[in-house]
Amino acid sequence: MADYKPNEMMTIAAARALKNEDVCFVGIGMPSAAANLARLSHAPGVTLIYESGTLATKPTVLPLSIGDGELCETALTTVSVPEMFRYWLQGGRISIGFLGGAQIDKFANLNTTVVGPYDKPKVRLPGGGGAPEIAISCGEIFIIMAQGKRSFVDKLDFVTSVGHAQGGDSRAKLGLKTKGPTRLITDLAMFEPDPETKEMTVVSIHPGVTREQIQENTGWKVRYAAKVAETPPPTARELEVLRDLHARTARVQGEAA
Amino acid sequence: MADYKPNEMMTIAAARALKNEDVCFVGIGMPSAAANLARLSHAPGVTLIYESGTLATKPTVLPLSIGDGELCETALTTVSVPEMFRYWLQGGRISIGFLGGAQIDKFANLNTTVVGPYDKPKVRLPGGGGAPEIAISCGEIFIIMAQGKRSFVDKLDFVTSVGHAQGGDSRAKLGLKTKGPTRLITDLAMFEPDPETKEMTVVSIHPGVTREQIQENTGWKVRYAAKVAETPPPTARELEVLRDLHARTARVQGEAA
Amino acid sequence: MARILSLAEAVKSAVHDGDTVAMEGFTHLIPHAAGHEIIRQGRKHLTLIRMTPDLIYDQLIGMGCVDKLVFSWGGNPGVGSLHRFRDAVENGWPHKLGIEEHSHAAMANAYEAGAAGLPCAIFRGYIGTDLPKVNPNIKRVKCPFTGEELAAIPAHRPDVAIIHAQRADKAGNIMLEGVLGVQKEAVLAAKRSIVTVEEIVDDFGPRSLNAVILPSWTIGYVAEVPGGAFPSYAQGYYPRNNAFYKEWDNIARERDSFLAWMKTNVLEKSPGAFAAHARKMRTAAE
Amino acid sequence: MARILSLAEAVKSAVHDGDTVAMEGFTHLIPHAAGHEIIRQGRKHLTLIRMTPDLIYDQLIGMGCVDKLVFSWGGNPGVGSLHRFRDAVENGWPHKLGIEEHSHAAMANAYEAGAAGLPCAIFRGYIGTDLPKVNPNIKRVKCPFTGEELAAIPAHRPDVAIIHAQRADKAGNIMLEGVLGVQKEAVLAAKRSIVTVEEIVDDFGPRSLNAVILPSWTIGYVAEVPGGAFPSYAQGYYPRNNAFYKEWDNIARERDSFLAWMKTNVLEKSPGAFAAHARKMRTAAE
Repeated sequence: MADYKPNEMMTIAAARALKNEDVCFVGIGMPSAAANLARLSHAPGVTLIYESGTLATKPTVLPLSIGDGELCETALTTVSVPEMFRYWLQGGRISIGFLGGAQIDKFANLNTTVVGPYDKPKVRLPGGGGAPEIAISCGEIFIIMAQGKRSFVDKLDFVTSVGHAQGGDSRAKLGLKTKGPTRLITDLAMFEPDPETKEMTVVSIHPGVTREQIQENTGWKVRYAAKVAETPPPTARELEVLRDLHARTARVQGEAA
Repeated sequence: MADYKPNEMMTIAAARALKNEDVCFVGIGMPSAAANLARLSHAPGVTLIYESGTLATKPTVLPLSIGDGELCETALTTVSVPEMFRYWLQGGRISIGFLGGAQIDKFANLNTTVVGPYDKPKVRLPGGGGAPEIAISCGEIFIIMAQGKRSFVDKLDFVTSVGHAQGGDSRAKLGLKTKGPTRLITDLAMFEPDPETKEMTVVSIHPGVTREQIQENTGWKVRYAAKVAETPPPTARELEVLRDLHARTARVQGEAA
Repeated sequence: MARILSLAEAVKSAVHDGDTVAMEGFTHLIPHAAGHEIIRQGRKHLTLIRMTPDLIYDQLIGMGCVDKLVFSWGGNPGVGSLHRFRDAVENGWPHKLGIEEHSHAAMANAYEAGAAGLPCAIFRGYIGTDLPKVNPNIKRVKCPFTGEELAAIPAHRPDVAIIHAQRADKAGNIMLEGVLGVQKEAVLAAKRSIVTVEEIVDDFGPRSLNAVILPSWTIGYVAEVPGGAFPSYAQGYYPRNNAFYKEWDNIARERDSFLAWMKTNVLEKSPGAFAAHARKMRTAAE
Repeated sequence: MARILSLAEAVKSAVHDGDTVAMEGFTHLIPHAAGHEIIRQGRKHLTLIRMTPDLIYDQLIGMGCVDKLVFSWGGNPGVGSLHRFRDAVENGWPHKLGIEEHSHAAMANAYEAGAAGLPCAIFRGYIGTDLPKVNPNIKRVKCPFTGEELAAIPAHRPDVAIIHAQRADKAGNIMLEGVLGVQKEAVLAAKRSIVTVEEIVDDFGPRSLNAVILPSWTIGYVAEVPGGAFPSYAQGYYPRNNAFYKEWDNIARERDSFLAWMKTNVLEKSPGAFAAHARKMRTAAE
């Protein structure tokens, strides 16, 4: 078994969740790395869409921004941003949306707006961007976030995008027919919503991680599924493809500078 | 003075009303002939838009349909039909709309829907097409129609597109800020709305036409402006350009068949 | 994901009696071959949607396939009436035709809203006209910021959209160019779709970065039918056959001449017949 | 009808103190040179609109030109925070910054509605989020056909839209390609507009029949500013300078280093300085 970092485990676990037939709305950063890893390994047919309007794009390096030229040049075509949000996202044509955030609660609601009060924030974060409607319009949502007490919190300072709301059937009662967050992939474990309560529940622990570590990095009392698996470690092939992708990216971004 | 037909006088009078800086929404038939005559003579810079999405088109022959390939090939670009109606027409970017109809009343409301009752029509006409919103969204409206008792009627069987409604300030009271019909060009005369009553009023009579002829071909009591001009007859140059255009059109449509 | 089939198989799979079908084409790229196939397969009780129902809808109406028409302009462009449409509305032949009548702006907005997954569209329209009196699907909505009353209409959500396009690639992606009409919106608004194309190519090759493409996963069925838009046109392939549009005025004027023409030219023919038109037109254009 | 002017003249003619200004660009074609010119001309009390305020808005905010920001995502893409934006919101430096915060979907729809001449946009959005609690411009409208409650927001109608594009022709028509963002909508929604371009050509020449073109009569002012999108990119001309975006994180972190950089690189420079970037980048890319 190869040596690897927790971040790599997280990206690889997220990539594995994508299927060849998925149409995936990709954000910058770890979602982009995971989605492109999937495309370059087990899911060559996966369709990647970036909110800049690039449909079915096949970048050879990871973009720094959501609208890099690379995404446009390798896309099937590029549509305007209003069209992207109207016909493609709201139109219900995306099966998987990838989200992250600064804060998450146990029902996978996310905050990317402010830390502290909205009118007098301690930290003003970038804001929602596409997330509020990605969260409600994609067939289901995968969330990738590194765990920590400041990010996995009991109560969000601000709800930027809805997950399972207050749990139970509260999301459906908002009139939403999409599934919401079906997976939360962290650097320590994989969570899925409990079928009844919708609380995000650990279903798989990454190799070498303990339940104590998970609890220490979570601001609520962590629940576990009846059967908890051990996440299969990254294969040599997965690591190679991911590291090649990052190396290519670093090379090209260096050159362009 | 050259010999000419009443239809030619009508088309030429309509063409003269267009200015170089106008952006004109053109319908098929006489409006198209008039608009292209203007472009090929005194208003080379006039911008012609057809509802098929062709922006700033410069056809060398008249199209038979509103979406002929000729319109697209000679256009600055071609947009989708939803965009045409949203950004271009409703967006208020068209200064002149050209309309015609099967029936018109003295306030220049038009009927292109049915003759007879709607549910049991004597003649089912094609319907409104773009007219209901052309009538309200263009800066002003020019109407071209040959006169006759069956088309210039006291009461429309159906209001397809609004002109000056019931006259006076009734159009403005509908919430419309556009001018509505400012000119009605027929094979006999030119009408403009009375500043107060908004009834279409003869301001110019084509050469050789009598007031009796105009009244015989109108289903309401025709009113005349205080000063009524004689329409200048077609110039040799106007007739030449119009006839060349029709001849080219006939040749090409014959060939394509 | 698009499946590439013959036109007959595609129509059999996608179009059923009682369906709401939008066969779009704004003068350009009208799916005539697919319309003929629906007639040959004897579909009944269809609700047809189209901004500009023209010859192919006249044929479907005259052959008794259609219970209801949702439309905004029903004529033979540049020529005059659609006689079969008029005969159905004025005289109930071959049977009564229900109509839901809109303006172009309304229809275009209804397709756009359907593609955008919305239940309705709002726009500035129908002011001062009698259409809202005869169409209960025209309502009003008040802007919550300005108080302006806007027209509201339900989104189009057809069971099936059928369009013709220039090219598909082997993966079933579709590329259109020229007069685009509402075809992209119709496909995205529909539950199922059929796209007939002039040709299926390995790859679209060099193209505009913003080329108008419907990706494979938004398409139901693709069928290669060269000439499939005749007597309409396919930009880059063959021009509009204006003479046929004029001729249709004579063919369709009387019930007998119409039925005779349909028998010879549709019922006894197959989609392959369209290829001849394409070749002929292409040569003539060169 | 578009007037071709120098950038300084165009900004002087179109942008006034207190205006609402949308300088758009979704990563691509961001009008940096025009932003610098506004700073040099010392405009004050602006309301800025943009989906993705990034470096150029950070600079305008830090230089005290801006009273209010209407936006949906304010960060340095792929890098992190906009320090000047944060300093204004968190500490009121150089003065208090009002914000009106939306989602991307809302902003895109608001531009679309503005281009379409509507007073508001409706869409399926903002469900379950706290944004409606802090933004009174988010309301609800009921679909009159299904009863579904949709989000409603006012259309964007800026006083001025400023964009950068690849090419203008001599008549002042504008052509864009690649990542289009909301630039076309921003220009069509605005009362006035400035378009900076990489080059002015005699004629666009052969192009897609559906090329993205803003016709001359929809444009206010055109200024040729090669490199005017730097450090953003112009597809077909030069790539995005990702290194500068990373470097900005250091420059803008402290007020002093920010002010020093602005003095040297903006206040003491002219739009001509951008041409050097364009040439350098183009060579590097070859």
